Amino acid sequence: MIEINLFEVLIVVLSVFMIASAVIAVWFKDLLASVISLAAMSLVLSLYFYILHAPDVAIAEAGVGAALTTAILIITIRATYRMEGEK
Amino acid sequence: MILMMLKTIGGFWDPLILVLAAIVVAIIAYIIRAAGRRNHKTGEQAKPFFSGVAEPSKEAMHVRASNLYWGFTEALKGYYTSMKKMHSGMLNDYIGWFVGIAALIFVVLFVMEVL
Amino acid sequence: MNIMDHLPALVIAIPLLTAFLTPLIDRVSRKARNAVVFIALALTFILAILLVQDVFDNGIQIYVMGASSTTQTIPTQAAVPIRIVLEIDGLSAFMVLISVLISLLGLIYSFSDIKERGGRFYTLFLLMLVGMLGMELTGDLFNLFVFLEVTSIAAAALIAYEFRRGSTSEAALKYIIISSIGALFVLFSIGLLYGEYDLLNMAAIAQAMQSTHIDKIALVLLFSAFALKAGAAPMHMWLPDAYGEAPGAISMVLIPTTAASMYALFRVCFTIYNESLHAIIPAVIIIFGLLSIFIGVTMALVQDDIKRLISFAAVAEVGYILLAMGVGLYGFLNSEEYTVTALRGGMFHLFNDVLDIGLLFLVAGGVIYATGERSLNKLGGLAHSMKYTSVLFLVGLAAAAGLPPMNGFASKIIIYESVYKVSPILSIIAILASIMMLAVFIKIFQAVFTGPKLTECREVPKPMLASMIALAALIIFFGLFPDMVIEHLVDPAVNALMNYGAYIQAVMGVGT
Amino acid sequence: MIYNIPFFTVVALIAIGMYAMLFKRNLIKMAIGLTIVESGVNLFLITLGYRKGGFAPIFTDLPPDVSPADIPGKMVLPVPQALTLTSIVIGVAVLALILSLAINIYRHYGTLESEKVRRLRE
Repeated sequence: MIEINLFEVLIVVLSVFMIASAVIAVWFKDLLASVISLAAMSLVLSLYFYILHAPDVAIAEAGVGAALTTAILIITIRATYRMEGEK
Repeated sequence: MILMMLKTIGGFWDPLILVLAAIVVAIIAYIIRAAGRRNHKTGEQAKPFFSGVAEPSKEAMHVRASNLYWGFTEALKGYYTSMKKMHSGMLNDYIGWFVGIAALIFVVLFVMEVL
Repeated sequence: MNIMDHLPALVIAIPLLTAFLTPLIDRVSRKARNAVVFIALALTFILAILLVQDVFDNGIQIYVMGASSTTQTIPTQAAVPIRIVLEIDGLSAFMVLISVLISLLGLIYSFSDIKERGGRFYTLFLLMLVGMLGMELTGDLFNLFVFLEVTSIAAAALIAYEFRRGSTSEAALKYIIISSIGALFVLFSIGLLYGEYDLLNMAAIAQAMQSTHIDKIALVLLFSAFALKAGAAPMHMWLPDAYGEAPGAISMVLIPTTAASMYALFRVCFTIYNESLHAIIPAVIIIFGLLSIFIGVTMALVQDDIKRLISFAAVAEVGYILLAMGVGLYGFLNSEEYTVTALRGGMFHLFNDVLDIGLLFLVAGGVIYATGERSLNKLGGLAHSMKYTSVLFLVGLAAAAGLPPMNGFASKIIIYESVYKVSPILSIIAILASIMMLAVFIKIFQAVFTGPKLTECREVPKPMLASMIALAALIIFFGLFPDMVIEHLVDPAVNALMNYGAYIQAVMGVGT
Repeated sequence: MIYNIPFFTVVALIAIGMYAMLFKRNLIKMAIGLTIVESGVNLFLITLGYRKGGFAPIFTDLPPDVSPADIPGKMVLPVPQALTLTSIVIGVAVLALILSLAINIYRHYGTLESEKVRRLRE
């Protein structure tokens, strides 16, 4: 009987999620989609911080990293253009 | 006045001596110049002669900056072509040089360790 | 409370507070804003001179933030320094003097150069000074990173200040992206060092340094990041863009920011890693130096933009400093006798580089101010209408190209001689490049100042002339009395570089 | 072994971000790459401070069975967390500056592809 530790499962799952969303953020030609993917990565990172016992950093990352970063990136994409390599 | 000097490995460097020497040379040059003839002719004779062709205006004859070292850059054309390729102005290349140099130092440092 | 005890904190705090006060005063009156900024910077200058005097007379100064006494580095309950420590030795003092002096002159120049909406300009200007001073005064690696970022952000915003020309934004974007990657490298290596030693204080890390593999990885990252920020070829491409596009005096004030990164490089090599430094690093610095000299000079020869040309010459000057410091570091690790001479040449040339290239940038800024034209091909005959500026340019030309009896020659001859001890080829290349540097500046002089009157213009305003004349006076003074400058300014910095034990001891107490 | 996974994640994130900065031509994509590298470095700092079986460094929020006397060995290191907070804030400031510069570049150049944004070269 293998003992399953919630912490170990979580870090594996979160790592996979983070790397996957980072790859998607770089891979997508649609900048809006890749920004959303980046926001997902930041959110997972904030969860990661939480399970690594850094709750204050997790709050900062969720607020600043996930929300504010996404907002300014979307504003920039609205002011410029959406598809990579278009112009 | 005591001349101060900067001691270097091979000797010394004293700018004040140089300034004094320059002043002496300037005085000598002035004396020689003052001894020259004063009845120098001006007018028609002072103009340059271009095989009878009219002299272009001074504005047209000013050598512009990019023509100044034309021969030099022409002789080193190969070098400058590669340099222009290196300074491509692309941000990706700037980052590439940085990461590449860091990786190179890294490799050299750890190869030295093994050898 | 004795004000002298709090000098290190005040030197950073006064410009920082004024920076955020400036936009408020700007709403009231433009004259009042100029006066406040000038008074604050002059006060900083005076305090910095007092601090430098104190350091040169009494040795290393320590300032601990948040402790019961400003000199208690190690708290009573702990064994290592955990508070924010400002540590000022001869090298820091030397760099602080350069930064504050150049900023003051740049500020005077900017009063007439920057016309519209200046409030933000002065805020960023003071923040950039704060960043430089913080980098030079701090004794803490993480603070170094924070101030590095402050400097980068302020500098990038200043480079893009003339945002109506699109190329300024391009240069600023390249600068900020490149420097934030460098800064992330620095942060990563701070993490590596912290993970290994649980320390952030530079003196404490230097004492604990064991030269393991992790230390070597951290060294490579720190070294390459600071070399990038110092503008060493072949990672110099951001430098001509940034210097060339920055407005007026900012090009000049950017030189001390690169010098601050150079300071960080030397601090890492000489103090933190000291004798356990890997033997390949001096060779790498020498190669960087040679490449910078060569690429800088040859590329400067073909430039058509006046500021971009001087920027490439600045790359070459960085190369001379790196060459001398690399030779000095080599000698330092192998206890050679020419070490002091090489380091002396390098540090003296650092000061001379800031002055000479700074003056040339100011003259170039004056030419652009008077004519509105940057291209060398369209300018000509400015000496007819800008007599003072032309003479000042000649002074800068002679100094930067290393013509005797200017200061550039005094430092270069020390560099040639010390470099010759390692390898004659190095000094031959350095001398040839110096001759080519003269050709480079002759190009500007011939194209811009001599010849028939092609451009109508007027002499630059008095504040601009005043700061140029002050720089030229300093250059001539440094040129005529190099021994005095070396004895009173450069030698304390060189001693501080060599004597890393004192730096460690000042923080860690008895026993190194 | 399992506790090394965060470090592998760090390496992967930095590699992905660096790939984006080196090979993607779009400036906004490069900014995204920079953010990914920065996330990797932040994660690295937090992971450094983590200790197995430790708890969050909040003094008033200790588990009831722990006395303040044996905190030092049990608490997650607080210093890297402070560093990370600073680094997050700096990162957003840098990103905002980059993006505002990018908008200005788009106004003047009409494009954000790095092979076209190069008036400054040679």
